[in-house]
Amino acid sequence: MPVIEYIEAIRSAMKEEMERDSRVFVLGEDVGLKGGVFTTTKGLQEQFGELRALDTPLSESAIAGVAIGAAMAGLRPIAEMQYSDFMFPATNQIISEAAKIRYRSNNDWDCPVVIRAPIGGGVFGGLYHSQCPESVFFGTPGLKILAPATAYDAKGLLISAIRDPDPVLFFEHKKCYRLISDEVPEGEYTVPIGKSRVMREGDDITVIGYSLPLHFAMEAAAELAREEGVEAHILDLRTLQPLDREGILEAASRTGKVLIVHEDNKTGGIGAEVAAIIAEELLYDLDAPIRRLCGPDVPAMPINPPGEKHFMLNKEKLKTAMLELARY
Amino acid sequence: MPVIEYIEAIRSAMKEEMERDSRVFVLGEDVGLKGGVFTTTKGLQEQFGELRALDTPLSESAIAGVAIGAAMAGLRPIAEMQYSDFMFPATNQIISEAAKIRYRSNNDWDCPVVIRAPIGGGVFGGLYHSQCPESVFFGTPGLKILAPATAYDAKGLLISAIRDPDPVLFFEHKKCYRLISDEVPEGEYTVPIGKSRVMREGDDITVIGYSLPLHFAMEAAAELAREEGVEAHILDLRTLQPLDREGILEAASRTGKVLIVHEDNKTGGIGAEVAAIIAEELLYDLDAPIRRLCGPDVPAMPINPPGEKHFMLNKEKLKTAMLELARY
Amino acid sequence: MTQTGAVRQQSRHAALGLTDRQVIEMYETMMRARRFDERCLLLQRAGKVNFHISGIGQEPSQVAMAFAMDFEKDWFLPYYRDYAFVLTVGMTLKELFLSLFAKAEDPNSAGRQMPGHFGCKRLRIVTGSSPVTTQVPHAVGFAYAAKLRGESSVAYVSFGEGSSNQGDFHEGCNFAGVHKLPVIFVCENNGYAISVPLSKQTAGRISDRAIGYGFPGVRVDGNDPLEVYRVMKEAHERALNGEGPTLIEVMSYRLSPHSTSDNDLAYRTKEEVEAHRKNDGIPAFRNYLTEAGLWNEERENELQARIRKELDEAQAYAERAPFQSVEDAFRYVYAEEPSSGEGR
Amino acid sequence: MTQTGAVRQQSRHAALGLTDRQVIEMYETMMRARRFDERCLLLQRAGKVNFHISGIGQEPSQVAMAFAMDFEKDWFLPYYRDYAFVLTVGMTLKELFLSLFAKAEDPNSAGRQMPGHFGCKRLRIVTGSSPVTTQVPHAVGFAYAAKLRGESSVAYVSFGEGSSNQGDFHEGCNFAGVHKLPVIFVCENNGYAISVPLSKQTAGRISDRAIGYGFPGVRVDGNDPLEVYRVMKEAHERALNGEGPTLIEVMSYRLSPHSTSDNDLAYRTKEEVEAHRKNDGIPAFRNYLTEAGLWNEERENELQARIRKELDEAQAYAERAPFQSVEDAFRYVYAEEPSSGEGR
Ligand SMILES: Cc1ncc(C[n+]2csc(CCOP(=O)(O)OP(=O)(O)O)c2C)c(N)n1
Ligand SMILES: Cc1ncc(C[n+]2csc(CCOP(=O)(O)OP(=O)(O)O)c2C)c(N)n1
Ligand SMILES: [Mg+2]
Ligand SMILES: [Mg+2]
Repeated sequence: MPVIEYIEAIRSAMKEEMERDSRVFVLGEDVGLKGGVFTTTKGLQEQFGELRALDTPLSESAIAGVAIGAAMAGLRPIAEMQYSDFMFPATNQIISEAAKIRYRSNNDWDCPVVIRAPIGGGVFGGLYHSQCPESVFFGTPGLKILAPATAYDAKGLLISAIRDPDPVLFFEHKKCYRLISDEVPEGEYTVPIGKSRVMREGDDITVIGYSLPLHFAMEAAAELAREEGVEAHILDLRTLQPLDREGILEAASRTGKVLIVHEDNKTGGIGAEVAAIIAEELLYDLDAPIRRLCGPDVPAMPINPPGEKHFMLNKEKLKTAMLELARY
Repeated sequence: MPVIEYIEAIRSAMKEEMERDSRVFVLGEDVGLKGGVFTTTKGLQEQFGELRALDTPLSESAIAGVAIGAAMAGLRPIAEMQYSDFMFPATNQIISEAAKIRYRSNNDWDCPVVIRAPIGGGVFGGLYHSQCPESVFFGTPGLKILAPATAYDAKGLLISAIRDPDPVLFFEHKKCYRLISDEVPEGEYTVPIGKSRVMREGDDITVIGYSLPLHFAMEAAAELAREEGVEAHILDLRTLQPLDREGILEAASRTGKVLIVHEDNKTGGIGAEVAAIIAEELLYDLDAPIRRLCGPDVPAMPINPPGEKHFMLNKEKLKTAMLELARY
Repeated sequence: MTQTGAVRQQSRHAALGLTDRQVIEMYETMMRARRFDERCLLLQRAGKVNFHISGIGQEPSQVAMAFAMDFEKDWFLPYYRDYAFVLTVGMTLKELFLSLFAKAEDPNSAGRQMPGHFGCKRLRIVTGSSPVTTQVPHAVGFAYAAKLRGESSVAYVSFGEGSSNQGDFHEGCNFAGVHKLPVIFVCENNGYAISVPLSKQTAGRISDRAIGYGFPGVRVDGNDPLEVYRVMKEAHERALNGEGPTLIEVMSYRLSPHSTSDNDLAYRTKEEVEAHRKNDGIPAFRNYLTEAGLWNEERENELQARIRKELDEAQAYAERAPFQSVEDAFRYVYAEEPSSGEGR
Repeated sequence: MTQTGAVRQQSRHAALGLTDRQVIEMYETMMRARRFDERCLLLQRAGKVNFHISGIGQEPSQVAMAFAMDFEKDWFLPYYRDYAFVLTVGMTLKELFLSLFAKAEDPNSAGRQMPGHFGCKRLRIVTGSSPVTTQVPHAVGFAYAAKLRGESSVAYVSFGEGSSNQGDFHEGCNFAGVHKLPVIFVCENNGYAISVPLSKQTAGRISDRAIGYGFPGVRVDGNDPLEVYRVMKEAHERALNGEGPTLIEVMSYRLSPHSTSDNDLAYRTKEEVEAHRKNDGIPAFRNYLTEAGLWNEERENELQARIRKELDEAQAYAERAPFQSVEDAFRYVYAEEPSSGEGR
C-alpha cells in the first residue's frame, strides 16, 4: 500500500468523493484558486471548476449557513474553516441550526454537511492559530465529531463524513498534515464513524486519546517497552461524538490503569467524559485512579518557542505520565 | 430576613450595584423601557436613565462586543442575553475575546464584563427557549461561570460577578425566577466565586449539582429521609468555572456514593468533569460507581407538554436515582 | 370583472397580470389568515394554548409575496409571522392548528417547536428555528444549490427589521451579492422588535443596505398588496434572469403585541396602535375589489361563514389529535437508517 | 517653508492646518515603517523569525490617519497591518522588534501573540486578536464609554475589506449609528483578503454600507496622505461634535504577499504587483515635500542612515532580549489579585 501524508489523504478523499458524487462541493476562504492556506484543497478548482471549489467572502457564519442551506437543498457541502480558531463566528449556525434541523423537523429535513477545521498547535501559530475547539461543540447532540490521527483514518473518516446523512465536524490536526504519513489503500474505503481503534496492544496501562498526542504516546510506548518492559495498550477514539463506549470500556478493563490524553485543555474536555464513562461502568475494575494528561487550562498557547513547548504535549511528557501510571 | 423571589434578588443586585458604582450599566434587548422580557431589569431605566439601562439593537455579538469594549475602557457592563439559547451569535466575542484579553495582553488589559443569560426549561418554551448552554463555554479558560440555585446566591453571586475583575457568565434559571424564594439579607453582601455550598447534610449518599434540579433533589431528600431513612448530602456547586475541587472531594468522600445532577444534557456536561475529578482523586473512597442524572442527549426539549415533561428532571426522577444509589 | 367598453381602463391587478380569480383568492387568504390569527389569540386568552405569536397587520403583503412565487420550483424560508404566506403556498388551517396545539401530526415539527416555526418539505417550506436571521444564509445556500444545479428556482426568505441587524443578514446578503444568486430577501418592517422601536434598531433604512452589497433594495408599502406583488414579481424575474438578489423592505405595523407573553402597553400607547389600525390593508383591499366589481357584502358574508366553519373544524380536529408519544419524543437526533450514500 | 510673496498660494498641507514640521514627521514615519517592514521580511527569509505580516503599501494612509487623532484622549484599535499607525501614536521600533522576536519585554503581549497583534495601554492602543473584525464592536464600546462618561474621546478602528464582510462589522456599525457614537470605522481596502480579490468579497462598495446605518461613508485614495488626513480630521470633528460615526474606505494595494507564509503568485501576477508599486504613496509624498521646498536628497540620505541605525539598534536589543520565562507562561489567565471593587 502506498504511504501518503495525512494532508494528501484529506485532499484525495475530497477529490474522489467529488468525482463520485456531483452533489459534493467545497467552499471556504481561499479554498479555490489558492487551493487552501495549507493546500488541502489544491487542484480541486482546476478539476471541478469554480462552482464546486468556491472561494467565499471572509465570513464564517455565512460559510456554515450557506453550506447548511445547500445541504438541506440536497447537496453535500464540505465547508472549510481556515483555522478552527476562526470557526466560533459560525457557532450559532452549527449549534442552533445544523445540529437541530433533523430533530426540530421531526425528520422532515436533514443537514448532511461536513465542516472541516484544522486544530492544534506546535506550528508557532500563537494564541489564535493553535487552539483545539472540541469542547465547545462536544456537548451538542445532533453533531458528529471526528478527529483522525492517521492518514488512513483521515481519508476513510472523511469519506464517511461526506456520505453521512448528518452534520459532521471534521477536526484535522494541522501539525499532522506533513508530520504523519502512513499506508493508505489505493481504492475507495471508509472508516466507520463511532468506532475507536486499538493502535497498540499491551497489558500494563491503557492510553486513550485522539489526534496528534497519540503519536507521542506511541513513541513513548515503544521506549517504555524497550527500556522498562512496560506494555501500553493505546486506543484511538477517532470519533469524539458519538464516543465508542464499548471500545473505551474494553480498553480500560484490559489493564485497569487508564491515562486519557488530549491537546485540548483538561477542564471540560473530551477526557472528562471518557473518565466519567469509565467511572460509571468500571469502577471496580480499576487498579489506579483515572488520569488525564491534557493541555493546560490556559486560554491558548503562546507563540514564543519556549512558551509553546511548555504548553504542548510531547513524547517526554507522555512517557513520564505513562511510567508513573505503570508504577502505581 | 425578608424572603424574596430569585428574580427580585437578581434585580436588586443590579440596582444596588448601579447605585453604588457609576461604572455599572446594563445593556441588552428590551432591558430598558420594557424592563426585560422577564422584568429582570424593571425600573432600572427609570432610575438610572437610558444611558445606563440601554435598549440595544437585536444583535447579540454587538451586545457582547460593545460590552467587552466598554469593560476594557473601564466600565462595568452587565450584558443581558435575552435567552441563553440566543447567546450563540456572541460565542466568538465571548470565547475569542472576553476570555483571552487578560492573557493575551500579559495583564495589560482586562475585561470585567458580566453576561447574564436565562437558562433551562420547564416553561413550555420549546427547543429554543429552554436550553442549557453551559457545556459550550465550560471548557474555555479565562471565563468564570456562575449558576445560582437560590435567591440568596443569585444576589450575592451577581454582586461578586459585577465586582470581579474578569469576565463572568451568569446563568440564571428562568424557571427559578418565581418558583424559588428564600431569605435574603437587606444589606449588601457577596457570595464568593469558586465556593460550593452544602445545602443539606447527610451520610448515605451525596448529590452534587447546580441550579434548578437541586430543588428537586432537596424535595426528594426530604421524602427519602422520611420514608426510607436515607439521608442525602447535597452540594450546590454554584460556581461552575472554576469548580470548587475541595468542596466536591469533601462532599463525595463524606458518603462514598455520588450522584451528579444537571439539566444540561449528560454527554460533555459539567457532570463529566465533576465525575472525572472524583475519579482521579477519590477512587478508593467510593462505594458505588459515580452516577449522573442529566438531561437526555437530545438537541433540546419539545414544547408539547408530555414531551417537555419527559425531558425535564423532576422530584420523582431524582428520588428514584437517589434511592437506587442508596441501596447500591 | 367584465370590461365592456374599450375605453375602460385596465384595472391595476390586470395590468400586473393578475386575474380576477387570483385577486379574490388573495383577499380570501388574507382574511383566512387574519381570522386564524384572531382565533389563536382567543384560544390563548382562554387558556387552551400557552403561546401564540401573531402576524396581524402583515397578511396583505405576505399573501401578495407568495403569489409572486412559483410553488413548484421555489424554496420558502418564511419567518414566524408568515402565516398568510404559508397558507398561500399550501399549508392548511388544520396543519396550523396542529402546530398551535403542538400535536404529533403537525407537519412543521410534530409539536416539538413553537407555533410559527414553519417547515414542510412537501410545500418546499424550509424548517426554521427561533434564533432570528439564521435562515438568511440558508436561503442563500438554497439559491446556490439552484445555481450549481442549473435549476430555475428562487429562494424567498423573510425576517423582521430588528433581525436585519444580526450579522447573518449582512453575511448572507453579501454572499448572495457576490455570486448573483436567485434569492429575495424580505424585511418585514413592522416598526418594533418586541419593545424596541425602529429608531433604536437602526439609524438607516433597511432597503438602503442593498447598495453596499451591489444589488437593488426597494421599500414598499405593505398595506398595498398589489404594489408588493409588482415589486416581488420584478425581483423574481431578476432572480430567474441571473441578475441576482433583491432586498425588499415591506413597511407595515405590528398591530398585536409581540406575542401573547408581551404587554405592549409598557412601551407604546393604545392610540398609536389604533392610528395604525386605520391603515389596515385588508379592508382597503376589500374596497379595491368592491370598486372593481369583484366583491360585495353577500360574498363577504359567505366568506366569513366559510372561514368560520373551516376554523371550527380544523381547530376541533387539532384539539382532539394526540401529542407525539414520549417513546417518539427523542427520535431523530440522527438519521435512523444510514443513507445509501449514493451519488447522482 | 517660507512664504515670501502674498500671492504665493497656500500649500495643501498648510490649508489643512498641518505645519511643515508635521508633514516632515509624517514622511519620516512612513519611511520608518517601510524600512522596519522590509527588515522584518528579510529577517524572516533569513530564518531569524518564523513569521511576519507586512503593511507595505498602506503606510502613507496609516500615518495620515494617526495624525488626525488625539494621542491623549482617543482610543486606538488598529489591525495587524497598522505598523505605521502604531509607530505614529508612539510605539517604538524596539517594541515592535520585541514583538517580532516574541520576547518577554514586548509591551503588546510579552511575546505571546503573533507580531502585528497590537495592544499597549500606555499608548491607548487596545489589545487585538487574530479573528478578524472582533475589534469593531469593541471600538463601539469605547465610544459608548466616552459618551456615558461625557468624555471627549474618539475611537479609531481599522480592518481589511475582506473583514468588512463579517457580521461584527455590520453589528458594530449599526450599533454606533443608532447611538451616534464617536467612532471612526476605517476599512483599509488593499484589494485582497489573502488570495481572494475584492470582486469575490463583495459586489458593492464598502463605503456605501454606511448609508444603511445612517452615517456618512467616504472613499479615499490611500496613496494621498493629505487627502486621507483631511477626511479623517473631518470624521474626528463629527465624532467630537456628537454627530456620530464615519466609515472611511482607504483604497490601497497590498504590495507584499499576505504574510510570509503566503505565495501570492498562486493568485496574482508579478506584473499586477509591479503596476501597483508605481502608485506607492511614499515617493509621491517625498516629491510633494521636495516641491514644497521641505525636502532634498541630503535630508533623505540623513533620514535613511538614521533609520538604519535605529533599526539596527532596536533589532539587536530585541534579538538579545529574553523570552518570557516558562514560569510566567501561564500567568494572567485571571487577575492575580482580586480588585478592590471600588466604585467611583
Ligand atoms: C438571536 C435572537 N435573539 C433574540 C431573540 C428574541 N426575540 C424574538 S423575536 C424578537 C424581536 C424580533 O423583531 P423583528 O426582527 O423586528 O421581527 P418582529 O418580531 O417585529 O416581526 C426578539 C428579540 C431571538 N429569537 N433570536
Ligand atoms: C474570523 C477569521 N477568519 C479567517 C481568518 C484568517 N485570515 C487572516 S487575514 C485574512 C484575510 C483578511 O483580509 P482583509 O480583511 O482584506 O485584510 P488584509 O489582510 O487584506 O489587510 C484571513 C482570511 C481570520 N484571521 N479570522
Ligand atoms: Mg419588527
Ligand atoms: Mg484586504
